[in-house]
Amino acid sequence: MADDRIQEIRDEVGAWLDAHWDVRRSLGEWRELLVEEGWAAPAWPKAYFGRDYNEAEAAAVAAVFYEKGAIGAAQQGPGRLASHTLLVHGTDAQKRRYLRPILTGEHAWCQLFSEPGSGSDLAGLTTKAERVGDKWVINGQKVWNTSAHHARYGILVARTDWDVPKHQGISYFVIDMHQPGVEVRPLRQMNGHASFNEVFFSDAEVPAQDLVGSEGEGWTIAGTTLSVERQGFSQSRDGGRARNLEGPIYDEYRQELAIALEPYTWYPQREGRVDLLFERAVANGAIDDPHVRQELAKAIGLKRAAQLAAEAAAAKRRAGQRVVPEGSVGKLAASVIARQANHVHTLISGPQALLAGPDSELGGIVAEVLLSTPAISIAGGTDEIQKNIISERVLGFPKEPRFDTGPFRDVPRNVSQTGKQEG
Amino acid sequence: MADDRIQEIRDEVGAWLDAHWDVRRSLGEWRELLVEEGWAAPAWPKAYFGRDYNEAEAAAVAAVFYEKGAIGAAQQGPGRLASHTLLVHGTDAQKRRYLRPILTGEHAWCQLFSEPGSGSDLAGLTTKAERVGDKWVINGQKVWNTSAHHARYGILVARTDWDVPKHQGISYFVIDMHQPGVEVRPLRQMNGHASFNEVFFSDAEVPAQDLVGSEGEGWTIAGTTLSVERQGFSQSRDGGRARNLEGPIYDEYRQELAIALEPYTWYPQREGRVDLLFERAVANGAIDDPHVRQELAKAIGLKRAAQLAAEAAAAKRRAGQRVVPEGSVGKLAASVIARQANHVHTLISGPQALLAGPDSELGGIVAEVLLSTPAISIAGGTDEIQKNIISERVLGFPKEPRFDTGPFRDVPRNVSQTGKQEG
Amino acid sequence: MAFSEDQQQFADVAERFFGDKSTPTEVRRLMASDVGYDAEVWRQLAHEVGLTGTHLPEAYGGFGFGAVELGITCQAMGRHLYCGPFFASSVMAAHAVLNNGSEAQREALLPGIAAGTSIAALVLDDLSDPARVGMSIQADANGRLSGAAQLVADAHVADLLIVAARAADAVALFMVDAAQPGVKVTAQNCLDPTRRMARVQLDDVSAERLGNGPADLSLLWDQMCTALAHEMVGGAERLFETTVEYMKMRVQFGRVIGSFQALKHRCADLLLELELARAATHEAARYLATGAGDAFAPNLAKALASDAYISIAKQAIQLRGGIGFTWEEDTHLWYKRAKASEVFLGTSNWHREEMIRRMEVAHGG
Amino acid sequence: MAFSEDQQQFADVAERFFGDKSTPTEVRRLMASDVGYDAEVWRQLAHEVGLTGTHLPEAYGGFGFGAVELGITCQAMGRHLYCGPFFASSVMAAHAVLNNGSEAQREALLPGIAAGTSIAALVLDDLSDPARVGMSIQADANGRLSGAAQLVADAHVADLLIVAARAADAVALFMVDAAQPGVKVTAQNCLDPTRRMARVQLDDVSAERLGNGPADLSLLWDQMCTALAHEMVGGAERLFETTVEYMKMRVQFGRVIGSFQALKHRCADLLLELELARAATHEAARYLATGAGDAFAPNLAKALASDAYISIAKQAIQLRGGIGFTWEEDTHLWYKRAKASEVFLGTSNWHREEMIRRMEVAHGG
Repeated sequence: MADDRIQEIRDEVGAWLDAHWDVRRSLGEWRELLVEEGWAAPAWPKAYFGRDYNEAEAAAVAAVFYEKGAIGAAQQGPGRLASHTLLVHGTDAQKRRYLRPILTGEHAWCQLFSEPGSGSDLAGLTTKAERVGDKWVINGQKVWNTSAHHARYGILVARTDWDVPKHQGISYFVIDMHQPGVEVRPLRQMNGHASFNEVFFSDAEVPAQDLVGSEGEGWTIAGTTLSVERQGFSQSRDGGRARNLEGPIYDEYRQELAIALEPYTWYPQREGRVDLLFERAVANGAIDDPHVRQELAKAIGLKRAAQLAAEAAAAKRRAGQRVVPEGSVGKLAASVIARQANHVHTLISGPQALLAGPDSELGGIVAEVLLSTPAISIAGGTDEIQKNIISERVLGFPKEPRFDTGPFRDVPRNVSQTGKQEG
Repeated sequence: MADDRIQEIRDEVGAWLDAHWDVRRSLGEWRELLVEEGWAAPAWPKAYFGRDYNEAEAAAVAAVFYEKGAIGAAQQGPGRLASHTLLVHGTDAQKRRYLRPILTGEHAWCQLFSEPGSGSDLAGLTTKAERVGDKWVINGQKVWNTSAHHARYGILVARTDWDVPKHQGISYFVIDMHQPGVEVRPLRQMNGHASFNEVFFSDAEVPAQDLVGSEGEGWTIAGTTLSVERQGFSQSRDGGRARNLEGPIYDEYRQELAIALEPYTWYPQREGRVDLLFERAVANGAIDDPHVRQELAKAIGLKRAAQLAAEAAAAKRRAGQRVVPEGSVGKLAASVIARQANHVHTLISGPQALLAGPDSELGGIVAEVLLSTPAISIAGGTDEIQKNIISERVLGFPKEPRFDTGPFRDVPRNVSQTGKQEG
Repeated sequence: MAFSEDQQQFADVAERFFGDKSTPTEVRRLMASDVGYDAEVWRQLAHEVGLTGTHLPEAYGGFGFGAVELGITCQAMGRHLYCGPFFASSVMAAHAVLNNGSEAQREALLPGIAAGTSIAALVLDDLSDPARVGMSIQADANGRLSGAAQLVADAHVADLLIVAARAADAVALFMVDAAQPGVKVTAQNCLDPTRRMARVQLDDVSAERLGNGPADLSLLWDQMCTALAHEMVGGAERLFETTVEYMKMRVQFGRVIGSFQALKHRCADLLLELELARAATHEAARYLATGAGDAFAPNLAKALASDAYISIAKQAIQLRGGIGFTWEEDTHLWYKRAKASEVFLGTSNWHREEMIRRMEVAHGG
Repeated sequence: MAFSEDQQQFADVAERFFGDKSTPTEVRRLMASDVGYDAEVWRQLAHEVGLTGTHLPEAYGGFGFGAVELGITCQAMGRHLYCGPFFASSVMAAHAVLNNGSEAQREALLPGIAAGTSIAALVLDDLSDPARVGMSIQADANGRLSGAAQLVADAHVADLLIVAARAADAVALFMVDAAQPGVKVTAQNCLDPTRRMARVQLDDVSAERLGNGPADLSLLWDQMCTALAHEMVGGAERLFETTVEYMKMRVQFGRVIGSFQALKHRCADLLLELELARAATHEAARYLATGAGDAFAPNLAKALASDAYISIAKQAIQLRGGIGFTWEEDTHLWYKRAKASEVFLGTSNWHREEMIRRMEVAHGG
């Protein structure tokens, strides 16, 4: 039964693509067509540009697109977070207004959650949203905002009530980034890249109708966004196929991708590039050093074991068995691996590790590894947070004692240099 | 001035020893004489068998004893703790009664502080002392009581009030170990040694006059005992001299020492025996293994650096400079060193580490190292407690939040298998 | 990969059997005994549950299972510190016969091992590196053996010895009747009394060579290490579980010690080590069963399992405080097994070196 | 040993000077500059405070202090990431001249170095192991040099090069006027821009040999490593201090993060590493100053200082969270110095290997 249905879908989308896919179209024109027909997001509701397909059905559509080399909807990361969140929590008007340009790629989005004063403790945010007439007035600062300098809109969490416990006083907004009260600055990292932004709000405005969900419901809604983020973007990529094909529309597509992926170019280095270690050691003779061999084996072994553990967890999940939340374990493993890889790259380089830039080892890749791995144990939830999660949710140990359960106004915040509270 | 006084003392004790020291005396007879003359404990008050000497003066006396090969007062560890505590907190009657046989060696003592349910949290003890007429009736269990099976008396802390915060409800006693309500059992360790005891009290009795200090003052008084313990016993040893001399009194002395030191024979193994590593590696050829060389250098380097750090701290202290409480740092270092030494001994032994007993590596010493080092990071304050001390007292971080400040009766205690509280 | 339903059922049977028969009380009794195992439990293991032939072909009276199921058996044994000659006989000696024996030799030897009626021991004169095996035992021109091995698992209860000895052409394997004169077996004093080692002295004893070729020590070592890694993972996971339980029960300063963040995070680190070791160990079994995967899989398994077991054993004592160092507490039983297994069949650094050597071979080929 | 009163005073002067002149703002300005140092601060360092000659004999215009005081200077520089050719000129090159130069050569070269008017660089064609020095630069029969070194500290600002080159009899040291044709110096792109490296190419340049004997690279290496270890300990202690301060200010979940036990304990571990590194480093200086102690003292110092600096640098970022990874925060300045120093003059494992080698020498003798 199910297989018949899948084949039916495959046939339908195949026939449609045969009739419509044309590499000489413009990307925008093509995507408008996709949206009209529901192929841009077949798993979305029919009411909102989709076809109400289930996961397997949507996957069948994607497979046929892949086979035919056809380009799908725009895949900008923050846009994906925004659209999924709006689909669940947005008003009809919000969905009608914002979803379509996300799918077509007309609008890039950004995520405005983290703040300098609230890193691991996201709910400790202090950006204010005050209701003035039919608008919300926003003041404060956000940070780690990928692509904010390209974004037309942002999804924003801000504090609307300071007299309730911290999770209860937060609201969720869509904000227009093209307005005077919004300033976006690039945020440079220690490895020289500036893949994030800081965003400053000075009396920026949000119309009342752009509150998402109810006032004070922001933490719950942010949870939806974060759970989409945790699922990752791997399924939504095109597997590299369309990137390598010839034709005008592909050129346009590659340009779009280049902009969208630019912030992520150093991410492989952040993971330590274990893949390069053995070849490098063989190439420069470090492989003959018994100590290098030991440390190399540790790096390669950890990486391999982590892959195997992830595969084992996936297989168990498929088999319907209970699985340790291996997301956290895997993330911890990634930190251990990256640190060890940094160490081994250093040993292999020897004094050559003194150099950086295009003339240095592997055109600067190794230097970038040495300066990027410290991020892996911080970004996307620090190791410390992962260890809390593992020890509490997996091992069942008691939670940390809380000191922030009262009205947020009274919760201690950063101590400034002069001993006063910040924020 | 000071030098004149020291010389005067040296002359006096030298002349006295020339006149009285005689290797044909019995040890008991000799020590009685020492006590009479105040030479057994010259730093103690004149009123209690001493001479009111300051530290330098007492050291001068010890030096002359050493030079002449003369034996001093008995040095049993727990007896030393008891006597110092009684000197500070005891009644006149207690001092008159208990101190002299400690000095002469007639009475061995034991320390009755730790309990199965209160390890790091000593003040969480639950051994009860109830006042009945002119006696205290003791019920409960103690553990880690070195030499309790030889001891005539014990210094005991027990709870006398359950309705005040935990530190306030403890009292300090001298208890006669030779009574029906006291049962001493050897406590075997994982390395096969039984250098400690467990002591069980079932309606054991303490006469009212053997309460030390006031009721409820026990925690403060125990602090005195523990601070003496932390100073260690190194200064009070004879440096091995008298142990190696010929004569009847030395034979008796060696017997006494053998009994007193028996519980400590495995202590060097507990520290990992770094001193043996290099020679062993050279002897069996493991020194040619590059990995062994690395690990060996780590062990030897850590040990050396820890010695240097301790010397630097001592020199600074002598120079009147501020010093990190290097006791805790040194204790942590000892754990790191012992663990590394265990690892290197294992590498050097290879499969020979499968064996134990007299026919195994170095007559069983290596096997004993492998089974003893886990104790170093526990005994005398766990690593975790040392890290609390370092982070709070040295680095100035906030203390752990407390959950045990109310009346002791209400403080949570161990959860038994059935989910009920123990104790 | 997840276990199949059959494999899961098999694991449940093994876990129940050893959980029932190899309690800490029983382990302590056997540690103190002369022979070190219980003959009746061995009989049940062999006859009622049939585990002694888990991985031996049905033709020889085994279950016909593979390395994965053998791993399951070993993991359950490791969890419960099973004391008995299983590892010596069914793992070490049986694999040697399977790998190198002629059909006639397999038929002669394996059914007894599978049935548990014959206990075999594998005599290796070096337990640290297969390349060093055969230095101390020689076969003369008539195939008679002389020499000694210091550390032979369970030789004191074996009726059959499989001996690696240097023959004229190569290091080969020989079968030796343990009861003949000239064979002298002396029980050793073991750091880990739950697996006994004995000294085997051979003085011009008669022997029959297994097959004609050289001993396939490389394959044998992989098989033994993979089984041992399962044992170690089993022991590590059990010790980790009891430690976590203890930390939920033990109260200090008015809190269960499992609420102290430094200890919580340490346990998270240990869980990570354990998960990685487990994944690598199961992969090694799959590699042996299918031939697909990295040639270094058994080395990675032994290295990670060993390191994880040692880490967990140390912390299992530390987190229990003084109690963890007592004889009365069971922790030291696993600690001793962890330490003994660390040096048995190659230390972690030997296995890491071997990983790289194998990568070089693959890279060069 | 504790510092003497004079030494403590000296340390206070150095600390004040660098704390004042080498602020993070200034370090960032110099990192971005072409030459990488400030000539006016260099002048003050040399003329007003006189540190460039800390350890050089008074006869050559120095203070006449020893390795302990040089260590004090380096430790203060390391604390504040001083950017300038001190290490290249006063430590590396000056020691080479002191060790190997004839009296006339010392008199010719050292006063300029001590006064800071001459900046010297030591050209070593290998920075990982003294035994590998001299492979790439040769002296011909006329004492003219040809060859190249990739990584020469501060050669781009040096007027004098001290070059280790292979002569007919041995690896020897030579003095070379950097201004002559045939000397080509190219600034490199450095991972740690607070200490610049340059490529030096020598093409048949005229040179004068220092002394007659072979280069005493073993002593020179010990001297350089001991000074470097002081720099590293200085950097590590400063970074540790600022991290602890940050942890007392930063609040998450309503608590300063310095109240979380896992982080408190981590800092205790780091303090231990730092204390051991400091003790070993000061001992290395005493060893050089007095000749008493273990010959491996400089190796132990470099190994422990390097490991501690790396540990602290990693945690200094981690404990600051995302902020610690930004360019704006100063942490990465020290992190980069730590990483660069790790591979400069031998990694920790090289130094540990050397420790054992020296113990074997002592044991054999």
